[in-house]
Amino acid sequence: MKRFARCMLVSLLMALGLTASPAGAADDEALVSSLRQLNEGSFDDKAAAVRTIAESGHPRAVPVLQALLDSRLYFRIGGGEIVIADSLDSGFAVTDPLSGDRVGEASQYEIRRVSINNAVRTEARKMLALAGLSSPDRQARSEAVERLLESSDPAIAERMEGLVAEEPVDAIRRDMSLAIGLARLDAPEAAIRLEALETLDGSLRNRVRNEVRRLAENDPDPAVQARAAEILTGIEERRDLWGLGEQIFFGLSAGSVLMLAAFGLAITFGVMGVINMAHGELIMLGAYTTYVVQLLMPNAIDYSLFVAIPAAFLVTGVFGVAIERGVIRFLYGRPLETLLATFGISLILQQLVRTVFSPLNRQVSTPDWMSGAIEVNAALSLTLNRLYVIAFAFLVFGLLLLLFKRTTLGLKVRAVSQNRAMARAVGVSSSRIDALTFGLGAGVAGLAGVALSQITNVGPNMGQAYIIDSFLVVVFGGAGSLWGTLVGGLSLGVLNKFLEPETGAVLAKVLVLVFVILFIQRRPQGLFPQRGRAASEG
Amino acid sequence: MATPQSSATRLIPERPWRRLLHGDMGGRILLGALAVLIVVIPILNQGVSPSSPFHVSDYTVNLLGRYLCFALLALALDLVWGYAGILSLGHGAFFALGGYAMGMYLMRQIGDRGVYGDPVLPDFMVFLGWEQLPWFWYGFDQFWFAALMALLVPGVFGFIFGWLAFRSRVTGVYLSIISQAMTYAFMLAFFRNEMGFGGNNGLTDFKDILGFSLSDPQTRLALFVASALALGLAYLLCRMVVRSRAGRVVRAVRDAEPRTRSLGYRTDHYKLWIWTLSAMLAGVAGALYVPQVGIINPSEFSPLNSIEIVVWVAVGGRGTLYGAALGGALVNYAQTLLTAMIAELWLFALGGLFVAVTMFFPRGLVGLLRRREDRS
Amino acid sequence: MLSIRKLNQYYGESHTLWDVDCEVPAQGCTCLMGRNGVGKTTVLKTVMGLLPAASGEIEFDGRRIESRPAEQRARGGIGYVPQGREIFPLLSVEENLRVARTSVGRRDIPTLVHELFPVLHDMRHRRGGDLSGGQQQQLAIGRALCLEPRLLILDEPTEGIQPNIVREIGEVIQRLNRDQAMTVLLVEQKLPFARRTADQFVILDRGRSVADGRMDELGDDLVRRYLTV
Amino acid sequence: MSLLDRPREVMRRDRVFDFMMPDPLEAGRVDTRHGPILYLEDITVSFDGFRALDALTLYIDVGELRCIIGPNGAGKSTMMDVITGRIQPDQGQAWLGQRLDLLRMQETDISRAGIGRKFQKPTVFPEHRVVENLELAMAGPRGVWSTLRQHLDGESRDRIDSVLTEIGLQSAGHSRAGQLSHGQKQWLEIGMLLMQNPQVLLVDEPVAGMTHQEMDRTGELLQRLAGRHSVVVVEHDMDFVRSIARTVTVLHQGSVLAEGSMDTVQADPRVVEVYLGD
Amino acid sequence: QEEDPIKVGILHSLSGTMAISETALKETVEMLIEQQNENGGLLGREIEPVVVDPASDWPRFAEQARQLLADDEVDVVFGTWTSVSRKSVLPVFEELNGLLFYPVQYEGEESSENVFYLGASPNQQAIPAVDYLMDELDVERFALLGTDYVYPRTTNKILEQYLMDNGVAEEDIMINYTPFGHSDWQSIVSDVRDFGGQGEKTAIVSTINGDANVPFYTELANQGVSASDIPVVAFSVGEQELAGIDTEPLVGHMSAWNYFMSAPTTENVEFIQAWHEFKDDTSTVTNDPMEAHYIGFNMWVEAVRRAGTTDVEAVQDAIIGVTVPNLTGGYATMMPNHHITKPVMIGEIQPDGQFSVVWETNGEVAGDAWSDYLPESSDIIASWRAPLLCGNYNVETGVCSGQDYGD
Ligand SMILES: Nc1ncnc2c1ncn2[C@@H]1O[C@H](COP(=O)(O)OP(=O)(O)OP(=O)(O)O)[C@@H](O)[C@H]1O
Ligand SMILES: Nc1ncnc2c1ncn2[C@@H]1O[C@H](COP(=O)(O)OP(=O)(O)OP(=O)(O)O)[C@@H](O)[C@H]1O
Ligand SMILES: CC(C)C[C@H](N)C(=O)O
Ligand SMILES: [Mg+2]
Ligand SMILES: [Mg+2]
Repeated sequence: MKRFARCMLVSLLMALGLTASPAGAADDEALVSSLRQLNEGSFDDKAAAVRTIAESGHPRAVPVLQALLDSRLYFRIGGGEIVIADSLDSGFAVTDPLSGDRVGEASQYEIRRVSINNAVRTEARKMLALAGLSSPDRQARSEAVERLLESSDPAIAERMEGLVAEEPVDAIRRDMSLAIGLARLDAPEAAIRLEALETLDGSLRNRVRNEVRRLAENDPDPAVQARAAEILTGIEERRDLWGLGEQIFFGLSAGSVLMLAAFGLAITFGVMGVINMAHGELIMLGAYTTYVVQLLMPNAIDYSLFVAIPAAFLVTGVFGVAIERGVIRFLYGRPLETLLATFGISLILQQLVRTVFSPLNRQVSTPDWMSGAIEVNAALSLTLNRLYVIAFAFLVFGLLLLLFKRTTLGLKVRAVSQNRAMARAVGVSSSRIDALTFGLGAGVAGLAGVALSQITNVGPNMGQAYIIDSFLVVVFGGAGSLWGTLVGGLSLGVLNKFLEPETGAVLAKVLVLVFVILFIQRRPQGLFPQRGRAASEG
Repeated sequence: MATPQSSATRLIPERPWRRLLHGDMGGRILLGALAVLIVVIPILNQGVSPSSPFHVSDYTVNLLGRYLCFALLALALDLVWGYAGILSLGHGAFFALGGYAMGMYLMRQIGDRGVYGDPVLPDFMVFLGWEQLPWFWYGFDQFWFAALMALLVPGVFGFIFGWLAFRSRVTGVYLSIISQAMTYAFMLAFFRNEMGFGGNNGLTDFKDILGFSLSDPQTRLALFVASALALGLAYLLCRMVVRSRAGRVVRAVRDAEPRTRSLGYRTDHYKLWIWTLSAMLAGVAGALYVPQVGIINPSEFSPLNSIEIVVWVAVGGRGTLYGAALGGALVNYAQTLLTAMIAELWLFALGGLFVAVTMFFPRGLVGLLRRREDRS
Repeated sequence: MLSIRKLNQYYGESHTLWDVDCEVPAQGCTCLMGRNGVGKTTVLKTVMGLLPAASGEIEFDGRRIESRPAEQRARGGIGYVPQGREIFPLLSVEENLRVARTSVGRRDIPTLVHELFPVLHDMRHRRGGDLSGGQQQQLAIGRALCLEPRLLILDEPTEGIQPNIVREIGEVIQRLNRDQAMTVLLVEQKLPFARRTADQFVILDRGRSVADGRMDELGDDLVRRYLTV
Repeated sequence: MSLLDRPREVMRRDRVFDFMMPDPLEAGRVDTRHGPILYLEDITVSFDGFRALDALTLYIDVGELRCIIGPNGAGKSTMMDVITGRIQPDQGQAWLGQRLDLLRMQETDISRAGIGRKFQKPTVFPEHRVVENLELAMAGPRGVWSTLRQHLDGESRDRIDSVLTEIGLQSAGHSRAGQLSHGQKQWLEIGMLLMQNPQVLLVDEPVAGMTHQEMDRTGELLQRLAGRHSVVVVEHDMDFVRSIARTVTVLHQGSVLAEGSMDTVQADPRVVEVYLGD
Repeated sequence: QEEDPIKVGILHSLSGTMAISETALKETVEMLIEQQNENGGLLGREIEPVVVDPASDWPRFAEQARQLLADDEVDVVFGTWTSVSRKSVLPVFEELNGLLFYPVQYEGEESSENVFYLGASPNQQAIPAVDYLMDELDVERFALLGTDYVYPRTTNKILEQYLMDNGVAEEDIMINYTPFGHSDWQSIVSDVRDFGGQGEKTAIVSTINGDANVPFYTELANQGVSASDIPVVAFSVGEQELAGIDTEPLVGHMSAWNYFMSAPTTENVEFIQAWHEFKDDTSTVTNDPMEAHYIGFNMWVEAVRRAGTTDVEAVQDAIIGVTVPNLTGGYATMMPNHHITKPVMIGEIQPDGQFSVVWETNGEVAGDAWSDYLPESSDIIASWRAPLLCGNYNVETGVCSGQDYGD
């Protein structure tokens, strides 16, 4: 997606002849020497070279800078000749920077990347943004303005002033005037500053706030200072409000991770009563399935999750069924012993993954449509991966609820778990139900694994990190209640996120644990208890 | 004429403290083995020349001493899990608390031999810039005080936790999970440097105990003997407890708590009592363990450790006391062996062992040995 | 309908049933009798498949079933009302019935059940475990009927049930016998009820079948020998 | 409400370690100078709106043998739950003798104050041997410390033996209670009640699952106990009730429908309609 | 006797939480031993590795250290990663007089006669990194994020002192600690964004350990914190850690190390090729602690050669001053305080998970056992050369404290 946009931008720029003069030999030479400077000079020289290239107006300037930013600019060891290289399965495809033509291949021992640092990168971005300002593509323009806003200076503002009138898109125009306003805050005349201040009112941007604060604190003109202070209060107030929203979002997101991790356990442990210590490892298997799926379809990462979700469900489900058939079914009626056996299984699974996939973390890529954030406004942006995880958690919850309410499976599972012998005597095939349910619980754990692979490590230890929290959530919510798991997970997540800023992450976690311990004293059966005579029949 | 007593009432011991080991083959073997160890190991270690095949190295003595601590810990857990039916997933916390109490004493014993040479403050405190000893470190320069605390601190924490949990009738898995939460909370809290227990690195660098150097083989041997004695005594104590009527009440609580209550027994008192007792035994195990390994840090609180204790008991045989002790020692021995022999594969072996034991020897290893029930 | 031949059964090492023979003729009601602890419940559980038979044959409807799992026997037409009710305590009354009903692929509750035990309808949303003892017993019978069994096994079904309903249960058994051609195997301690309801008897003593015959042949001497303490 | 009560009210959870409370056993025998030993007045219990007990009022005299009958679900077991402290009623009063307010006592204290119960569904300690079950039920101190030191003297042994004989389980004395058949468990429950030797016996369906002869034995047993003890029997077996009954109370829908001798009750058309059938 | 192989103990976790980091180190030592054997062994004897798995369990480290030294009678041990594990084996090594080569950067404040510290001490990593931030990037505000344990705490303490000495105001330093394996970084990243959004140039100094890094960087990327806004410089994130992260959005964030896989020297290329061959996988990476083992192993080999024996005292004596080439074109020398000299480099993350060096010290820096920036330790020095022979000598009071296991 991004890459596509970039290509568009580049080709459009070229088509429009943004760069006026036709490419001549002299230009080429200048570019080549700048390119050399990119490789050989100090980082300051490199930054200067970037500027020179951008200002040269050479038609290849934009693609070369883009390649530099994308770390695709290499030099040949020995000659020092600059090329653009794209990695292939083995080695690289080499392109000539001047012509853009493919000129052959090179091995990893022949070329080296042109090294740049953040300063150079920042410079290159700024240059590209400047070029993008007059792009016909709306997206490109908006990104360019956005970028320049953070570093707007009088020169840039001047540039924008020329463009703002013609800008057809409202939002972009607004941002442009913001940038202009920001630049004018340094104007010597108080009136202009005051006027500029007005254009800034209402914006929640960091930079705006900082600049306004600067004026509010030490503008020589009292009127400006007062107005700035007023605007600043407004900004701060609104930012605080949005900050609260952000905190709730964080809480929900943390909670949805908890509940997703706990759903599988709510089934195997809550409903079936199996203390499944291997639950975390099933989550891990789900995550590794995602990894394998991405390995198998390296060119379609964007769609890999749609394959990974059913695949993980199946793989872990099958593991679950195998565990149930192989071990757990011999242990019904001895629920505590399942702890021992599943603990053994968890050790085996961990080591299995270590042996097969190495003990290192595996890299699972995030599809483009899941990375980044939705910017609600400058003060609140919701990270997409978290947003999707929240949605996914609720989706899984809904499906499970439906499954348990709408089919007889739920009924049979509960019957079996309450009285195995009698369930069989009324015709329920307990072994089938057990295998199915455990498989389902395991499969749901696998789904959690897919989701977790998008926000955290995929490694042999990942299961360990979630097992305790999962048990805690299930017990807090009340074993055997999906609703309990939902409410339990979300409330613990939110609680944690509200404590964290006050106490720090470590203490917050301790406090949440203590809270749960004390809460269980109050409600010994969790949030959604199963009450009744049976529980106390003696 | 006295009524002819049915043979059945003879099953109930006359006085719990008399003929303690009556019908307890496993216990006799265990105590016998301990007695033999106490006598033989020092001889083999000190009296036999190192080149002889019968020589027991200092390393082995140390290892054995630690297994005995684990056995004691397993015994403590069996008391609550096997007899009172309370599955604690947090017993490691009591063990660690006992260990910390002892560690604090050992820390104070370092005196000015520490890295920074402060006569009072342990190194980590100097390093964190603490000016004076926090109040809860007072008294730990006295061995008797530390020993008492190794009993009391786990006891008090056990009591508070149990008091809260049992009076609100938190039972079953709910109790298990909150006990796990408890040890987890302890772990996180002890990780914090501000707590004053050395943070992640914990307490280490011990020099001597009661004036004897910890690196001295004789001290090691003494600690080993102390562990063996502690295990033996604890076994007898537990045995007495489970043979007493109180022990039968506790088992009744395990099987049918409401019914026990309806007979007039305050089941919460019984649970609290046995839980606290067990916590204290675990504390003793921890206190003996720390000088033998030379370090105590928050990872002893990690929930995984507590789960492992449960596994030892289950492997050994739950509800038999001596089985638990055996499990504690054996599983750890297996780990020592396996981690050295098949470093890459040992988890497979250990995991497989756990699965196999549950499936094929539901009553643990001692289930293999015992043909007939001999509960008392 | 059901014949049991040379059935042996063990609890661990203790031999509980010794070569038990028992014949339950179709559409009749046979009462299995004996003192406490002689093994009546054990026989029923073995027939139902909840306990494995060590040796012997169990033939139901002309087919050997001793190696079939319990759920297949249930779906094959054997309904079981256990001693001690054994309802699903946390399921509602209706769910208790529906569990059984789904095994025959239906969702509705047979009208017969609500007719017999109106209380089950009134309390359909209450948890099974909250019911009173007698109500639970009714629920257990209703649940077995939901399977529309051809053979109904009842283990002391009148225990804890109020007299008028006990009588009704007796009548129902006879009606089921007659109208629905259901065969009934009954364990009952209460002699009057047994006499009233059953037409065959089998007596068990210390794990062995010691006598059988038509109900009206059950004389005082048999009763004295096997049924009194 | 006094100042002292208030914190107690706040602190009150269903479990309080009130070490402070006087031990009801030590506090002397139940005060029955004014007649009845058990007072239930206006007891109402409801579950989610359903009234299991509805303003139930009942008095049991010292040494009385009272039979309680009534349709399934009439509230008989619930009544026992209230008396033994398992259920807190919504309203009403329950006293043991003059002094002990049952509603303010814990289940364990009620038991120790002298109310014993046999449950409708036999509940024994399955992993304990039969003799151990009896031993646990035996009257005596219930504290941790005392049970820790207690030993079984000859007298107690004799007592266990005699009860064992009484309930016909001599030969099963050493087997685990979980292995007993249903009927044997019923007997064991009765045996435990005997061991407890309480002042008030609440017996819920004692003869379920028993043969006629056993029933007669149970009847005799209960009649023997009455006089020294107060006995409340719930039973559906009319033959049995008839054989032992002096006063019969009929419960229906949570309150008393009729009370009197067996004959009067049997003749009551309402009782016939809801319970006995014709 | 001469025919007996020389035994090298390897004490790295192969299971448990630390396996992720330590497994590669175990294999590195195995590879080095293999190479040494191919070149004729040492002193004409074969070298034999003895591998155990302490399973990320600290007391087990001590147990197995004892086993290696007492039972297997190894001549030297390469191992441990975390400071806790080092601290837990330290008394064992001192008591049984063994040799331990410790390959990881650590918080300093230690010098034992029996341990050789091959990783960076704070003055070889943290201080130069902060210098770079202040001098080259003009950073004015610092967010010190760390996992809650000793290494980050110590490092941050040193840094805080150092920054304040350099005129950074207290409110421009933000310190935050998280538990091990912390995976939910939303609020913290958001706080840092706020902290960094006040106008002054801000950087994050990360001592976040191990598994917590992946979610941390992921969150940074998702909240749009790029290296040009708020750069991160990390002390525990190397090539191996990056292998589990999608590095595309992280380009430009930095690490401070003494070695990067991208170092363009022939020694390094050979080392990498050997490693790839050994692992039979051309995609595995090398990292700083591996280089540390490489250096340490060669130093030990050289010291044994010089001493002509593997005898502990002799090696201890011979090794001080031993100089071997490192992999980045310089030399490492074992200093009398048992720390070595190392170059310090800052690398920026590249899209392929490698680092490109953007800054480097002039020549090597000697490791300082006792930090000069902490008041408690500024007077302490260590030297294991006669006449001092002390790991903990207070130049003010003239007292040598700490060790008494030594003899
Ligand atoms: N789970 C068990 N383990 C061992 N023995 C058992 C078990 N269940 C029952 N028994 C024994 O088997 C014998 C037969 O028991 P069963 O329950 O079949 O008797 P029953 O004839 O149904 O008696 P009741 O009339 O009292 O219900 C009894 O002696 C009993 O003690
Ligand atoms: N916890 C509860 N929740 C809801 N309803 C309950 C609960 N406990 C009892 N009930 C209801 O209260 C009523 C009285 O029950 P109780 O057990 O006291 O009846 P009973 O008189 O003992 O009947 P039976 O003779 O059948 O044993 C019944 O309808 C029962 O369903
Ligand atoms: C920073 C870490 C990778 C190593 C450090 N020595 C520690 O204490 O654990
Ligand atoms: Mg029976
Ligand atoms: Mg009842």
